[in-house]
Amino acid sequence: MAEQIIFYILAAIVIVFSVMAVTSKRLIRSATYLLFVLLSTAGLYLLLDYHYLFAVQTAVYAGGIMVLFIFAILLTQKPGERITSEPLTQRIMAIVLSVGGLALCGLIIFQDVKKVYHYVTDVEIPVKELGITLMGSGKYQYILPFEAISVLLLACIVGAIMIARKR
Amino acid sequence: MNFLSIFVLIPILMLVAMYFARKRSQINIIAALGGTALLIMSGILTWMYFGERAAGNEDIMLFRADMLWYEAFNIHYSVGVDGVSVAMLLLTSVIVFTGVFASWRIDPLPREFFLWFWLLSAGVYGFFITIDLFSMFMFYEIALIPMYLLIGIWGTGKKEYSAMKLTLMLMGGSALLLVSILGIYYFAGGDTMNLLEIAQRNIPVEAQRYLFPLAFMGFGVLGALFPFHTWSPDGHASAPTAVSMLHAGVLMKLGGYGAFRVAMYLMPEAAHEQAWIFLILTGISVIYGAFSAVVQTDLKYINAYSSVSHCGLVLFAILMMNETAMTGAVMQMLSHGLMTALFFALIGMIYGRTHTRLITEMGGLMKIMPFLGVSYVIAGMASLGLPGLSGFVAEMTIFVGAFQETDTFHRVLTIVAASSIVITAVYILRVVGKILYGKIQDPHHAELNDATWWERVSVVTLIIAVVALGSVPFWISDMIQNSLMPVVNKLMAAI
Amino acid sequence: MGSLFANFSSGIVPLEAYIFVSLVMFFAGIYGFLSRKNLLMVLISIELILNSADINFAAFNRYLYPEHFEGFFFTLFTIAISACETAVAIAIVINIYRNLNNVEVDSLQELQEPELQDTKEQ
Amino acid sequence: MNYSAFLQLHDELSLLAVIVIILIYDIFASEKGARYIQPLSIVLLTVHTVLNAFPRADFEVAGGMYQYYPMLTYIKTILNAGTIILFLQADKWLRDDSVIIRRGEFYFLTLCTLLGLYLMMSAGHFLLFFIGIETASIPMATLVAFNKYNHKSAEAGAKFILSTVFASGISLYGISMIYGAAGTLYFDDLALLITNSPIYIMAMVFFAIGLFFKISLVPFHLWTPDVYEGAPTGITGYLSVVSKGSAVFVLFTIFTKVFANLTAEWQPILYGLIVISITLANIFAIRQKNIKRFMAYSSISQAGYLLLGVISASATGMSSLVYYILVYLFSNLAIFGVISVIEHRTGKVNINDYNGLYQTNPRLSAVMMFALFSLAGIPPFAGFFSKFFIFAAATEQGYYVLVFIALINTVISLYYYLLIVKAMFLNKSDQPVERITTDLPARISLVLCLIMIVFAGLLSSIYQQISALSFI
Amino acid sequence: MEYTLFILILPLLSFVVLGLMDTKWKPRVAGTIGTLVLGTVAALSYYTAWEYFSSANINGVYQKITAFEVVWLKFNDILHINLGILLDPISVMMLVVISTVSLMVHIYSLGYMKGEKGFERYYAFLSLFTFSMLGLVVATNIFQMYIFWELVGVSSYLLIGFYYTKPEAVAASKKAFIVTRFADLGFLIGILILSFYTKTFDFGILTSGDANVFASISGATFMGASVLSWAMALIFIGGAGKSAMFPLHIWLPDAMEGPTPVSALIHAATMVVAGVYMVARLFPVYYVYTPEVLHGIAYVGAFTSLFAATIAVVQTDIKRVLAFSTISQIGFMMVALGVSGLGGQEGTGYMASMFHLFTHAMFKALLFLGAGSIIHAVHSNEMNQMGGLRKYMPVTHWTFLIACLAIAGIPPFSGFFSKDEILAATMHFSPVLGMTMSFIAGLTAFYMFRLYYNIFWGKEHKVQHGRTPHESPFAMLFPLILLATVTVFAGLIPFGEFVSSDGAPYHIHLDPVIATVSVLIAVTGIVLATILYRKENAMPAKMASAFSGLHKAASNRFYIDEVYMFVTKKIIFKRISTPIAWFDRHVIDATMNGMASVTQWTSARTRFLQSGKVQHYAFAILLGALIITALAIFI
Repeated sequence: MAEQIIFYILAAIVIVFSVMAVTSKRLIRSATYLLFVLLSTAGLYLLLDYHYLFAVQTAVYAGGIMVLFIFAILLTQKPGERITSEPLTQRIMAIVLSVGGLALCGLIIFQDVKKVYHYVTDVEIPVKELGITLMGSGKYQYILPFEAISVLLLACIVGAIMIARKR
Repeated sequence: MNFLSIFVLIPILMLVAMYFARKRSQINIIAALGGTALLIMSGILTWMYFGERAAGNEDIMLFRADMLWYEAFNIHYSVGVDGVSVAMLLLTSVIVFTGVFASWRIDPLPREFFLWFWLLSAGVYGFFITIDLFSMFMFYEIALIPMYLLIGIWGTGKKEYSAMKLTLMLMGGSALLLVSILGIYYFAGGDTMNLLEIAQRNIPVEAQRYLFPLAFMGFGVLGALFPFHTWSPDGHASAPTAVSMLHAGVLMKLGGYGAFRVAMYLMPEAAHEQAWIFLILTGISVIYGAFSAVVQTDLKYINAYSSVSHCGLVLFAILMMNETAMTGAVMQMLSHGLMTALFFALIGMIYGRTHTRLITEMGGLMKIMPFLGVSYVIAGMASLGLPGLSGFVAEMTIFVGAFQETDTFHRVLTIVAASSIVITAVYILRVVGKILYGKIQDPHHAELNDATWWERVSVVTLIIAVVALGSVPFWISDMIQNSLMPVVNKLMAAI
Repeated sequence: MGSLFANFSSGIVPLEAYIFVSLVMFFAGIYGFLSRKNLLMVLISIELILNSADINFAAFNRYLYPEHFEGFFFTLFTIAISACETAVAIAIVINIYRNLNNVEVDSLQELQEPELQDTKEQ
Repeated sequence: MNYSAFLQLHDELSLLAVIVIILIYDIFASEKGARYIQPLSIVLLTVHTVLNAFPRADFEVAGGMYQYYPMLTYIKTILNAGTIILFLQADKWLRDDSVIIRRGEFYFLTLCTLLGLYLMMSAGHFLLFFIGIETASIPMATLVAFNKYNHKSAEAGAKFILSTVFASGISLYGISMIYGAAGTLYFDDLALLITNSPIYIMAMVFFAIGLFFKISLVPFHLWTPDVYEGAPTGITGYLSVVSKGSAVFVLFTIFTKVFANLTAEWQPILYGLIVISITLANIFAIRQKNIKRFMAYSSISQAGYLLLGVISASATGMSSLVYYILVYLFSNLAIFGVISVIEHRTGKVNINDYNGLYQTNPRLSAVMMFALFSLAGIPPFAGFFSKFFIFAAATEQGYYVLVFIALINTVISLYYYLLIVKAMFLNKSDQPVERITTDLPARISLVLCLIMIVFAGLLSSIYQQISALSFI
Repeated sequence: MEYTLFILILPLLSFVVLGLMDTKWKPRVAGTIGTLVLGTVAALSYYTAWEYFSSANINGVYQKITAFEVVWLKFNDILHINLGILLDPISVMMLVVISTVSLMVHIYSLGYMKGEKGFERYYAFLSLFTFSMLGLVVATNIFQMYIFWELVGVSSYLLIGFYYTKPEAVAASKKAFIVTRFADLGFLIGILILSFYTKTFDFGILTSGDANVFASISGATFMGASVLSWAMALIFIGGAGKSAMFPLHIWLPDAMEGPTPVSALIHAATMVVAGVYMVARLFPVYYVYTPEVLHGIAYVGAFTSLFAATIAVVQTDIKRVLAFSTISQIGFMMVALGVSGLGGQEGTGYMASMFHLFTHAMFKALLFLGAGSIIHAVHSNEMNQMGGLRKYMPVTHWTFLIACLAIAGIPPFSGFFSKDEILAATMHFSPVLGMTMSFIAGLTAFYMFRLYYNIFWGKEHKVQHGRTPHESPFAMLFPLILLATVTVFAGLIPFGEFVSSDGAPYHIHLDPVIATVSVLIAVTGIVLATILYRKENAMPAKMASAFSGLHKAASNRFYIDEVYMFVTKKIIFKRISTPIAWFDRHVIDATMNGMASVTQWTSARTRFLQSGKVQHYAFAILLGALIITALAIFI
C-alpha cells in the first residue's frame, strides 16, 4: 500500500513537472523541472526494484546530462531572460496534436497490452547476474551492444569535441 | 553475335570513331562511310532474306540468334527479322545515309551532333532487329533520348520548349508501354520475354483489356495518335534537318511497328474488342492532321501535321486487322518515312538558304533553285499519292484492305480516311504554289544557290527510293505480306 | 479504464499506471518540442521523450517478462545513447550560439524553400 | 562466455581496425605526417572492402543478436565503395584551410557512421539495431555541421540532430511497445509472435518512423533539403546514398523478416508513402534553384522507387532493391562529385551557374549528364536496368497501378533532370564556370562512377550475382 | 501484239530522259526527240489499229485482246492490281486519237513554244501526259485506269502550271488538280465498293455479262439505293470530274491558263473525254445493272451541255469560249451514252458517243491549235483585241472555219455525222431531251460563229503591240492543215463497223428527218451569228442589255466559281481548318502543356510545406506517424 502511495506521488511529480518543464517561461526553471522528472523516474525504477537502473539514471541523467544543460544554459542565456514560446496558433496545434496523439496511443495501448502479469515484489536483482548478462555472448546477453555502444560513445565524444572546441 | 547485330554494332563503332575524330572532314567522311556501310548491309540483308525464303525457310523470324542476358527476368538479347523488319531496316538505312549527307555542314559541334545521331540510329536499328520485349523497349528508349539534345542544341526556334515537350511526351508514352510490357511478361507466364514464345501463349483476356490500350497508346504516342500528337508539330518544327528526317522518317515508325508487333500480335482478343476506339482516334488523326496542315504557314508545321495524318493512316490500317490493310500499313510506314524524310531534307535545305520557313515570305523558288524545287514537287506528289511514287501504293493498299471490313462502321471510317487524300492535295499544292511558283517574294532570295553535291546525294537517294517503292512495289509488298501472316492468323483466330 | 480502477483497489500498482505516466511524459515532450523556441528547451523536451520510453521498457520488463533483462538493458543503453545525443546536440547548439549569437529556433531559417520569382519556365 | 564467435564478425572488426588505426594515426601523427591520413584512409578502406567482398555462409552470433547472410556482404561492399568514392571526392575539400585541421575527425566520424550502418544491417535484435542507427545518426550530425563556421552548415547540423533525435525518440517508443507486446526483441522470435493486433501495428509504425526518416520519405523528409543544402557536399552525397541505401535495405529485411505477419498492413502503408513521396518530391524538385537542394528532392523521389523493391517483398524485390541501391549510389555520387568539384572551385551551387558548362568543361558535364540520365532511367545507362527490375519486381506482385504512377513520375523526374542537362548543354552563359582541372582523386572517383553507370547495366553478371543470393 | 507495249514505254522513256536532262540539252534536241518518239508511237498505234480491226473480228464480234499483263501489286489472293494492255475497239480508237492529236501538238509546239523558257520541261511533260493517257485507255482493269487517271491529272496539273511564275496559272493548276482529285475520291470509293463485291478489278470480267460476278452485290442496299448503284454513281463522279460535268466543270475554263497546245491536247481532245471513255468502258455494267445511274448520266450531260453552251455565248476570251464549248460537247457524248441501249441499233448512242468523241477530238484540237495560232499572232486571248484577221492568216482562217462548220454540224464535215447520231439516239430515248439537245446544237453553231466572226471579220486591229499580225510558221500550220483534212473527211468513216456497244459491227444510217432538222437549226444559229457579229453593230450590246440579268450571270459563269470559293475559303479554311488548327494549338496542346503547368503551379504553391522551421518538420513527422497508425488500424 505504501508502495502504491509512493508510486502515485512519484507519478504525480513526473506528470506535473513534465508538463511544467515544457511550459515554463524560464529556461533554468525548465531545467530544474526536468531534473525533478528525471529523479522521480529514477524513483520509479527503484520502485520496480531496478536498483542498478536507479543508480545509472541518477548518475548519468541527473549528474551528467543536467550539468551539460546547466552549462549550456548559462553559456547562452542572459540571467533572468524569459524565453518565448511559439505563436499561439502553433501552440494550439501542438496541444491538439499531443492530446490527440495521447488519446490515440493510450487507446491502442490500453486496449491491447497484456492484462495478466505477475508482479514479484522486493526481489532485488543480483548485480552479479546483471554483470554476467551484460558480458555474456549468448542469447539474452549483451556483450555485443555493449561493445557497439562504446564506438558510439567514442564517436560522439570526438564529434562533440570537434564541434564545440574553438579551432 | 550474328549477322544482324552488325546493324547495332556499326552505329556503336561510329560512336567510338566520332569520339576520336577531330576535323570536320574526318567526321563527315567517317559518318558517310558508316551510312554507306549500313545501306550496303541492309541491301545484303534483303538479298539474303529473299534467298532464305526462296530456299523454303518457313520460320517466322530468320537469322535468329539468342543470347541469355538477365536470367532472373528471362531477358535475352534475341534477334531475328521477318519481312517487316527487313523493310524497316532498309528504310532506316536509307534515311540514316541521307541524314548524314543532309547534315554535312552541321554547326556548331559536328562531332557531338554525330555522336547523338549514331546513338539514335543504334536505338532504331536495335529496335527493329530484336524480338525480345526488354531489349526492344531498351532500344526504343535509347532512340528517344538523343532527340532531346539533338533538338535542343542544333534546333531552331523555340527549340528548348519543343525538345522538352517531345521528350516528355514520348517518355510518357514509354511509361505506358513499360507497364504493358511487364504485364505481358507476367501474364504470359513470367518465364519468357521472347515475342515469338509469348505469341504461342494466351494472355488472359481480362488482362489484355488493360494491357492492350496501354501498349497501343504507348506506341501510339510515337505514332502521333490523336490526341497525343502535339509533340510532333513543335518537335519537327524545331529539329535540325537530319533529326527531323530521322524522327519523322524512322522514329515515328517505331510506333506503328511496335503497335503491330507487340500490341496486336500478343493481344489479339483485346485488339478485336477495343479496335473501334482506336479506329476512331486514328480516323480523327488522319482527317484532323490533314485539315490542320491546310492553314499552317510554317513549312515544317505543314509537314508535321501531314505526318500526323499519314501516320494516323498507319495505325488505322493496323487496326483493320486484315492482311491487305496491314501490308498497306507497313508500306505506308516505308512510304511516309521516305517522303517525309525527303520533305524535311528539302525544307532544311530551303531554310538553310532563305532563313525562313514561312510560306508567306517565300515565292518563286523554283526559278532560283530548280533542283530543290523539282524535288519538292516530287515529294509533294508522293505525299498526295501520285501513282508511280510510294504514297499511292501504300494508301491504295490500305484503303482496299480497310474496305474488306464489311460493317458500316469500318466502311464509313474508311471513306472518311480516304477523303484525306483530297485534303492532302489541297495543302501540298498550296505550299508548292506559294513557295515554288509565282513571283520571287524576297529580292535577296534571287542570289541563292541551288543544292550542293552532298545535298544532292541525300535528295536523289531518297527520290530513287520513293520512285522505286512506288513503281515496283510487288517485291517488297510480297515480302511484307508473307511476314504478316502469323500476326494476321493470330488475329483471325482470336475472333 | 475500468480495469485501471480495479487494479488500483487490488493493491498492486497496475502496469497501466506506468504506461500512462510514460505516455504523458512522451507527449509532454512532444508538446515541448513543437511549441518552444529555444533550442535548449527543445533538447529538454527530447530528454522527456527518450526518458518516457525508458519507463516503458523497465515497467514491461518487470511486470510482464521478468525472466530476462531485455527491457532493463535497453533502458540502460538508451540512457547512454541519450547522453551521447545530448552531448553532441549541446555541442552543436553552442556552435550555433557562436555563429548566430542566440539559440532561437527562428534563427535557424536560413535554409528553407526559396521564394520563386518566376514560375514561367518551360 | 565464448567470445571467439565474435571473430566471425569480419566486416565490423576490420572496419573497427581501420577506425582505430586512423584515430591513433590522427592523434599521434606529426604535423607533416598528418598529410598522409587521406591516402591512408582511402587505402585502408579499400583494403577493408576488398578483404570483405566475398560472401560467406549464413551464421548468427550472440544468440541471434547479430545475423549474417551473404547479401549483407554485397550491400556492405556497395556502401564501402560509396564511402571510398566519397573520400576520393572529399579529398580536395579536406585540404582547405578551414577544415584541414579536422580532417582526421572527418575520416574517423564517417567510418564510425559506416560501422553504425553495418551494425544496423546485421542486427538481429532491436537493441543492436537501435545502437547501430544511432551510431550512424549522431556522429552524422557533427559531420553535417562540419563546416562549423559556416552558418548554413551549423544550422543544418542543428536541424539534423534535432529531427533525427525526435524521430528516433518515436522509434524508440515504438520499440518499447513491441517489447511490451511481445516480450522479446530478437528478430527471429518476434517473427513468430507478432500478430495483427493494433498495438503491433502502432508499434511497427512508430518504429518504422526512424527508418522512414532516414530514407526521407514524405512526410518525414522535411529535414532533407535543408540538411542537404547546408551540409558539406561530400556529406550530402553520403547521406543521400550510403545512409539512405542501408536504411532501405534494413527496412526491407525487417519488414519481411520481423513484420512478415503484418505484410497486409505495411504494404498499403508503403503504397501510400511511395505515391506521395515520389509525387511530392518531384513537384518540389521542379522549382529548385540550388542544385544540392534539388538533389535532395531527387533523392526523396528515388527513395520512393527504392521502396518499390521493399513493397514487393519477394526475392526479386530484394535483388532488384540491392541492385537499385548500387546503381543509384554510383549515379548520385557521380553527380555529387561534379557538384563538389565545381562548388569547391567556384563556390557556385545554383543550377543557373551551370549554364554553358559544356562549353568550358565538356567532360564534367558529360559525366553529369550520364549520371542524370542514369537516375532518370534512360538506357543504356545502368539506371534504366535498375528501374526496370524494380518495376518488374513490383508488378510481379501485382502492383500495376503503383508502377504506373511511378512511371508517370519518372517522366516528371526526367523533366527536371533534363533541366540540368539543358542548363549545361543548351543554355548559353556570358560567364560560364571557368575551365576546371579536376584533381586526381576526384577524377578517379568520377571515372569509377562512370564505368559503373555505363557497364553495370549492360553486364548482367552483377545483377545475376546479387540475384543468386537474394531471399525472402 | 506485244509490241503495243512500246506504245507505253516509249513516251515514258522520253519523259524520263527529257526530265533528267532538263536544261543540259538544247531545246531543239529535246523537241526533236519528243516529236520523233511520238511519231513512232503514232505509227505503232496506226499499225495496231490496222492489225486489230483486220484480225480481231471473230464470229462477227470484235474480241477483247489482252496484249500484255503483269501483276503489279497484290493486295491479297483475290484482289491485285495488274498492269496490262487491253485492246478492244474503243481502246484502239482512243490510241489512234490520242497519238494523232498528241503528235500534232508536238509538232505544233515546235513552233508555238519556240524560245520559251523550259522548252525541254514542256516536252517532258507532254511525253508524260501521252504516256499516262495511253496507259489509261489501254487499261485492262479499273485500278490501272485509276492509276493512269491520277497520272493524267498530274500531267495536266504540271502543264496548266507550266507558266509557274504567273499566279493565275498556278491557281488554275491547283484548282484543276484539287477539283478532279475530289472527284477521284468518288471514283476510288466506287472502285472499292465495286471490287469488294465483285472480287475483281478486271474489265473483262466486269463487262463479260456474267451475272455471278454481281451476285453478291445485287442484294445489298445502302440508304435506299442498291450498293451497285452507289458504286457506279461514285465511279461516274470520277468521270464527271475529269470530263468537267456540272458542277465539277469549274476547273476546265481556268485550265486555259496553260499553253494553248496543251489546251488542245489535254483540255479538248483527250483527257477531258476520259470520263466518257470510262463510262463507255463500263457501259455494260451501267446498262444492265444500274440503268437509273445511266439515265442520271444522261441528264447530267444534257444539263452540263446546255449550261456550258449558254456561258459560251457570252465569253470574250477565245480560249474560254472553246473551253465551254468543250464542256458542252462532252455533255453531248455523255448524253449519248446515257440514252444508249446495248447491241445493234439500240446501241446507237454508244456508237455515236464514241464517234463524236473521235470527231470532236479532231476538230476541237484544230480549233484550239488555230486559236493558238491566233494568240501567237495577236498576243492576246481577248476577242476585242482581234478582228479582221482573215487577211493576215489565211491558213488559220480556213482551217478554223472548217472546224467551226464541223462543230456546228454542217454536212459533210465530220461533226455533222457524229452529232446527228447523238440527236437521233436522244430523240429515240426521249423527245424532250432530243429537242433540248437540238437547241444546244443550234446554240453551239451560234457561239462558234460569233467567235469566228469576232476573230476573222469585223474591225481590224492592225497594229498590236507594235507588230502586224502574221501567219504562223510551218510547224504550226502543218498540224492545222492535217487536222482540217481529217475533220473534213472523218465523218465518212463507217464508224459503226468498228465501234459498237456490243462489239458487233453494224451499219449506221442517217435519219433524214433528224438530219434535216439539225442542219436547219445549225444554219439558223450561223445566220443569227452572221447578222449579229459579221459587221460591228449595236445589236449584241442591245441583246446583252435586254437579257442583262442572264447575260451578267452567264458572263460570270453563273457564279459557280464564287460558290466554290465560298466553300473552300469560307467553309474549309475558315470554318474547318482554322478552327481545327486553333483547337490543336489551344486545346489539345494546351491540355498537354496544362499538365506541365499544373505541376509547376503546384510546385510554386507548395512552398509553405517547407518552412525551414525544425518544429514544423517534427510536427509533420508526428502527424504522419499518427495518421498512418490510425489508418492502418482503423481501416
